[in-house]
Amino acid sequence: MSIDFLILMKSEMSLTLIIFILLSLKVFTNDKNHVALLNLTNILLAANFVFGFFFNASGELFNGMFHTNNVIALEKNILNLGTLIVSLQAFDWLKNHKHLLEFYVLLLTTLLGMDFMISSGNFLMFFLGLELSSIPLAALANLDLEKRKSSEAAMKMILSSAFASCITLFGISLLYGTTGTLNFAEMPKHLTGSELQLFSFIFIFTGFAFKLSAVPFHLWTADVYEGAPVPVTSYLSVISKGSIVFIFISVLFTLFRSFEGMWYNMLYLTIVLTITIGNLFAIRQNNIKRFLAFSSIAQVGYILLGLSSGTGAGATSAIYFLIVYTFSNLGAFGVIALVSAHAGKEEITDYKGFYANNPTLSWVLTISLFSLAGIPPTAGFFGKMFLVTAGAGKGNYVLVTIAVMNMVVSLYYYLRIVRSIFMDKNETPIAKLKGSNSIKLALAVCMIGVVVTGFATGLFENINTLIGK
Amino acid sequence: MLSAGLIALIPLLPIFCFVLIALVGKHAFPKFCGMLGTLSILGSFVLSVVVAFQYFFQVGKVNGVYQQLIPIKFEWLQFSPNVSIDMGILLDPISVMMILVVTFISLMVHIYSLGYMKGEERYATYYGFLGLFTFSMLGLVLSSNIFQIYIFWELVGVSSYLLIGFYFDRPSAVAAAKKAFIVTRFADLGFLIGILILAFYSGTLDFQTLITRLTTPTDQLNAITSASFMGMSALMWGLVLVFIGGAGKSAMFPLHIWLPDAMEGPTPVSALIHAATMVVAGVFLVARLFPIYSLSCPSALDVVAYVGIFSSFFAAIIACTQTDIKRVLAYSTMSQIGYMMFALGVSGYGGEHGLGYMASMFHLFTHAMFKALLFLGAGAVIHYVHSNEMKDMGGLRKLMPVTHITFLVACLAIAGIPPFAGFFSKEEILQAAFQSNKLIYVVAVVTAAITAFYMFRLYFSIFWNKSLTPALSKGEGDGHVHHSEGTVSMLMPLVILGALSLIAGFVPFGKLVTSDGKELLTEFHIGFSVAPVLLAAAGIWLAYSFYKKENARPQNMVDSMKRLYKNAYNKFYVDEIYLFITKKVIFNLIGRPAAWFDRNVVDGTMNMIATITEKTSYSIKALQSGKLQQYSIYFFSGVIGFVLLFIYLWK
Amino acid sequence: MNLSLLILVPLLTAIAVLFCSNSTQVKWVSFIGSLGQLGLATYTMFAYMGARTGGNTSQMLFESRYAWYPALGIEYYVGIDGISIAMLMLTAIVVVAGVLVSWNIKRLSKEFFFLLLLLSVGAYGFFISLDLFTMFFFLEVAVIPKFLLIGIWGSGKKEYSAMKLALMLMSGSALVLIGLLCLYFNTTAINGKHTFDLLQIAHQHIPIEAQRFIFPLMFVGFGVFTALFPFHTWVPDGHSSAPTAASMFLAGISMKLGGYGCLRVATYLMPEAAHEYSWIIILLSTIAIIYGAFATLMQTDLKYINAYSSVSHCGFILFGIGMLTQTAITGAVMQMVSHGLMTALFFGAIGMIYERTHTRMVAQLGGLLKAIPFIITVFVIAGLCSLGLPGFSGFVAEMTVFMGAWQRSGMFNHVATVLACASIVVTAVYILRAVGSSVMGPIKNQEFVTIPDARWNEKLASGLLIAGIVVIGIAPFLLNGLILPDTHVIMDNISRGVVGLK
Amino acid sequence: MGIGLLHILFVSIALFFIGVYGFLTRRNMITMLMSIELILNSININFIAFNKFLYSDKLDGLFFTVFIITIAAAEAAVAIAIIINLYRNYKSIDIEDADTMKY
Repeated sequence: MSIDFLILMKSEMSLTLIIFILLSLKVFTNDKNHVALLNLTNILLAANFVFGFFFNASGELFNGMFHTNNVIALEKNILNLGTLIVSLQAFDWLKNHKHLLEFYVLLLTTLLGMDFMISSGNFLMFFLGLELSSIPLAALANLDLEKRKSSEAAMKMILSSAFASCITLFGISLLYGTTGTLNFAEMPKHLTGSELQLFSFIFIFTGFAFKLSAVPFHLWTADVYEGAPVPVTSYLSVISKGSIVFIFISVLFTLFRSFEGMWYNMLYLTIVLTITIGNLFAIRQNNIKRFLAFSSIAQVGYILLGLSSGTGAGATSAIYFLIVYTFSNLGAFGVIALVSAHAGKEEITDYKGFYANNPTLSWVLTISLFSLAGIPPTAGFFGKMFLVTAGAGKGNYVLVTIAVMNMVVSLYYYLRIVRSIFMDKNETPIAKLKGSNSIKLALAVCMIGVVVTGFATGLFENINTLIGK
Repeated sequence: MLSAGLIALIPLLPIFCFVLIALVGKHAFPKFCGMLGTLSILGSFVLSVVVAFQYFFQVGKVNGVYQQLIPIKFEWLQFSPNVSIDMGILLDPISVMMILVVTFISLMVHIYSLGYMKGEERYATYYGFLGLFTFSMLGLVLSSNIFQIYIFWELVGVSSYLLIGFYFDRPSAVAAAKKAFIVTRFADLGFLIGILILAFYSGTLDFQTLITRLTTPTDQLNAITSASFMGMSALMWGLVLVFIGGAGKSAMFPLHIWLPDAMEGPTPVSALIHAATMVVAGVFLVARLFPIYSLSCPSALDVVAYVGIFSSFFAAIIACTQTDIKRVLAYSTMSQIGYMMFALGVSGYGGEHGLGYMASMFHLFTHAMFKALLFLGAGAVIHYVHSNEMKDMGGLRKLMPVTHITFLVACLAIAGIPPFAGFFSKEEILQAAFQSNKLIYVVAVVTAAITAFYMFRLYFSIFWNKSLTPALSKGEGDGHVHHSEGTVSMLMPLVILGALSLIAGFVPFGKLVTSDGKELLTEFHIGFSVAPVLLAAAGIWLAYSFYKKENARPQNMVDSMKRLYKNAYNKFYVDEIYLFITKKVIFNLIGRPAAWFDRNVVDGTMNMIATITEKTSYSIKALQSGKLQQYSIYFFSGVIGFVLLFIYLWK
Repeated sequence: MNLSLLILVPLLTAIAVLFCSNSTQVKWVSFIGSLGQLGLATYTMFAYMGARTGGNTSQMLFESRYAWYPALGIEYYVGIDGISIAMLMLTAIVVVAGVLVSWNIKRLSKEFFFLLLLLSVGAYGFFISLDLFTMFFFLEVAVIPKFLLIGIWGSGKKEYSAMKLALMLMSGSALVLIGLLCLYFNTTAINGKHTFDLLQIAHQHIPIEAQRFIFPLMFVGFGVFTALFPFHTWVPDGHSSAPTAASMFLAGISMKLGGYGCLRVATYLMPEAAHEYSWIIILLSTIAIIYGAFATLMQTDLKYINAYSSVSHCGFILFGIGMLTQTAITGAVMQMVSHGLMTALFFGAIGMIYERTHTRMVAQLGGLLKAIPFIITVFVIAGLCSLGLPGFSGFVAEMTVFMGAWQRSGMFNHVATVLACASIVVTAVYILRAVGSSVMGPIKNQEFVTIPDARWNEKLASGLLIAGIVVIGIAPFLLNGLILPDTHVIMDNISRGVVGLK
Repeated sequence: MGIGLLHILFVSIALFFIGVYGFLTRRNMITMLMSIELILNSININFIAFNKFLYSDKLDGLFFTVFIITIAAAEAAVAIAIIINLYRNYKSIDIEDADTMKY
């Protein structure tokens, strides 16, 4: 039992360990050497990531409240990798930041929460994981304490996510009332499709939609992304969102499979709205973070499109896309983090003539944006293709058409930034930036990921086989 | 007997010469290019003579009928197993006659140009283009496939374009070249569609097969005659459209407008292309397809006849009023080709009925000689006077004796005075017309008289009239004394052509070139010739009285029919009508609206889609108001909306 | 013969370019790489012809496949037939010429050549793909480099044009994508897996109801690339703003992607729908031909003239495909090759003129024949080819299209053919106008007297393109023999599907 | 007839909507936070009621309630901390004032 316990919860264990190490560092040392501390943390996170590949087992604990298997291990690895990259990218920002350790403790706590959430086999565990991952995030958003935008973002985040949690919880409570269980494994047996159950399902669904920032539950996203510090934004947009997608997959595919007819329609509407509204808002943004917020909203639409298929291929594509999305979005955010940390500029107009002094960074940003837009040969192309293919499997070509045509709209605004970088003239372009090695490493990892993932066919196949099991 | 390789060399020598000049000669040995070109064409000419001799007297005739021989043929472009463009050589009386004419005139022009074009900056290019033209023309007449003829047809057109535009820094030359190309291109469109129609129904592009299928009762013939469109049978359409192609090249009304302008090119070129060879391509084309016209669709042949006679008459009238000597010659060319055309038009197929055909070919042959001579002579005059205008000339007979005599011979020939070449061919044409259509005959005779008049008007104005033009007498004082009549290379062709204009009429054409290949014995009615010759003589006399000495009679005449004169002088405003149609109607009513439509409507729609997207984006921005409670309201109404929608409405 | 080399060589060249230290190296590396690719393409052609004469009658040669995403039935699957060979040769020649005319690119030359080569990778890959997914992948690879090429190195309102081009082409490929997915899910599943395999789909029968829906998507999608009316408006803006080499690539290669797709994917796989919709295709392409020609009449900028004429000429491609007779389809393929070479030459010549005179306005040029005879000769040759002069490739292609079109009976088709034929007259008018006023006549600007004539690289580039044009023009049986068996295969599929056609 | 499940559910629903109404209309952030608590309490009541009336053999609902209360406390703590920090920057805890980021 005990060894099982250790192995099954190894991811959570190792994260907890890191959190404790960091906390004890905070308590027992008075070290002002931020660089060393950051390097140590990064090494720990890297070790955590590598560790994630070993000793994977499947099984469940606590009467099915916690369960894990290879897919979940993979998902946790994706999150670990994302966190590692975010952490590497945060280097330049954190180097001079007062609350370095708090950042990490909060960050890793949320990661821990996500791990629990993904592994949850029970609504209680799910709820705990969800809250554990979202409450510290709000605090993280407020990490630039003296910035108005930062505190506003945090406030918006905590209040709206509390509200959303309430709605979800209300749904869960009704569901509990109709089924008498909170266990994922048992619940489907009790799902009769009564109106109250549908009510509660919609409430739960909207909770997920909120977290995923699907339209019309997305409105907090842009403000929070804009106000939060760049690493937090990137974390929010990739890891936080990713974890929700992972649990959403199992919630939809296993728990509420019997409501498929309904949630397909709900997804249909949500996808159309999300992609369209996301794109329409993204078109005229000038703050690059806000812009990426809307772009990530649109991206979620595509993930949901993949999920809407309700098949293993859909789940595979969604997970695959999240890997790709991690690389591409973090690639873009890495450059933005660098620019923000060194030049303090976050407007798209600031990027005019960026290529003049920073060719490499420009290419990184450009390739990441291309990947987001789904342009081959970047991995984003494959990710999008698979999602759309999965979505088309349902035979709803209206939806596919809307999604695909929106890809063109999205191309417009991605290219707008590329245009600023390469073509627009600027009297005072951003000077040559010298990033730290860790941020360079992060960007390199992202670029390799963006370029290679699409051709590494084994990855997709493996996920597919895992899901198939 | 006939060596295929040698025959192939006839057209290939000039094109080799062209390629050599274009790639190497222009830079390496520009001075020698003229000689090179002349030698190559001499080779072609000699070969043609050999071939002609062999064909006419040794191998061509089987059982008293000249055969169509195909020494070379290879598949050039296959469309389908049955339909393909073949490159081949078809030898029959007309093509053999044509290669003789083409190589000969071309040789004369090459020699003439050695002197005429000496010192030109683009001397080498000129010879290159001449080679290209000769190749195309020879290819055209030797074609064994209707599409092959179209290919060379186009090539001839472009060489003509290049040569007319030879003096490319003169805007008028550029415009003329463009006009010539576009007008003939427009006509070629007819030709092309005609080919498509004929090929579609007959299922072949090969001349022999095509003619066989469309003249003997076969399925194809049934199909093509029974299909009709707008009241005309498909065959009629096809043939008329092909004729339009021919009419364009041969400057028949109303597609003649390019020919006078084409005189912007160097004069030897006018002699070669726009008088003797290329412009008769249309006649040749009709002659080539003559069995189909004649046997299967006589009404198409009527079109040919009437267009021919009208053009002939029309051009003759205009020619009387022109003052630019080359233009006069151009209109006379048009008139003479009209002659050939209507001769074909009134002809029947085979035997006695084929007189018109034979006459037409005969006239083509003789006309090539004397018209080339006229142009070369005119070229010599222009070379001497440095002007094209009649008013700058006069009294040149003393200064240019050789030119004078040869020009006179040519004029007599074209006027149809016996025993010059033109007399015989013209007489037979008139005879053919007399046999079949009296109206055409009458007009033709009148035209012959007018021809005599304007040719001698030209002759007298150049060589007699004013004793010496003021410009020239002044010129002599200014040290232009060295001005001689021209080099030997220029005079030699004149003399040769003059001699031929004298004797070409005695060629026994009826034995050689007939519609069905059989011998056609023509009887010579002295009585029949009286009227035309007298009329021609009257025309000459009139010209004599008007233009021998400077006098007021022409002016009086002009005044007496002012209106006609003005119209004729302005070429009956055909150019203006075209200009109106193209510039005003096509440009303003089609081109400009199309361009506008494209920029504003089609492109505008695309831009509008973008604008609408952006506008929408702006108009919904208030959704994101920045106020948390509004967000929550949206959120909550989203929840309620979903509940209502998915639980109650969208089951 | 490993076809993947055709993708690898340009790709490796592109990567090698990134490691060059100065622009001279960049140029030479690109040149040698593209020349090597031309050699490789030529070798492929001979190997192909050798195999064919050796009696190999399989539809595609040198096939190689590799399961890319087996879960979705996606394969990397390449193979070639005569049509692909023709397109490969076209691409290889245009790429070499494009590299050569870009010899003087000073600004960001490394990036320029990299993108140029990347674009060519897309084209090569597209032409040899036999798997629809692979094909689509390469199709999109070939789009975005154009955006950057035009936007960074272009002239005029380049950002606008670049954006417009990228968006319109991407819309086209988006339609293709939708069609592709529909097609995929309408294939018969084997082991629960659908297929993207082109040949396999061709042998399966796509239900007519599905075809009715998919065909328009595919055809219009690919049609956008080939300037299908009314989706052609990216052409004038895109071409006119692009740098010379990009214009050459755009018109020479990129527009052919669409034509090839229309033929190979849309028509080949969905013959019944192609037959049902053929009147619409014919209508639209006839409009494109005529209207493009008339719109060209009004243009005053040389590049706009050629761009609009491309609309008109590419109309012939779609026209030929729409006519659905073997000859017409052969003609369409020929027109692709011919137009590719010819328009590349035209743009190349215009680029050379522009580089020297700094203007492209017809009214401001004049008499250039005296000043820069070589370039102008090239320009005139391109013009003559464009107006369909025998001896050049344009004539052969257009005539084949016309012959083929006329074989399709029906008054509507005949009238359309006559109208299409009529465009050659208009073509003559605008080409001669352009030639007449821009290169003939007296020299308008005294500055032009001293401008230098073509350099070796420009001569080589034009020579290469002219050689291609002339070889096809004089010996069309070579090209015809190459593609005829394969259009026959396509035709077979069409006539199997459509009873009563042919 | 005593107090049954429906009565309790009625109360909880009422609480829920009161909470939502409060959240949507109150401009003071602290009051909004209180509204959140109201909603959470309505959920707690739900859980307890369901547990007691329907599924009294297990204690799922009860435990859930305990965790909700705990989490609510944590949430409130963080929220109040954030609001305090916001007050430092904005000198206001009116929700309408915090709309720097919009559109």
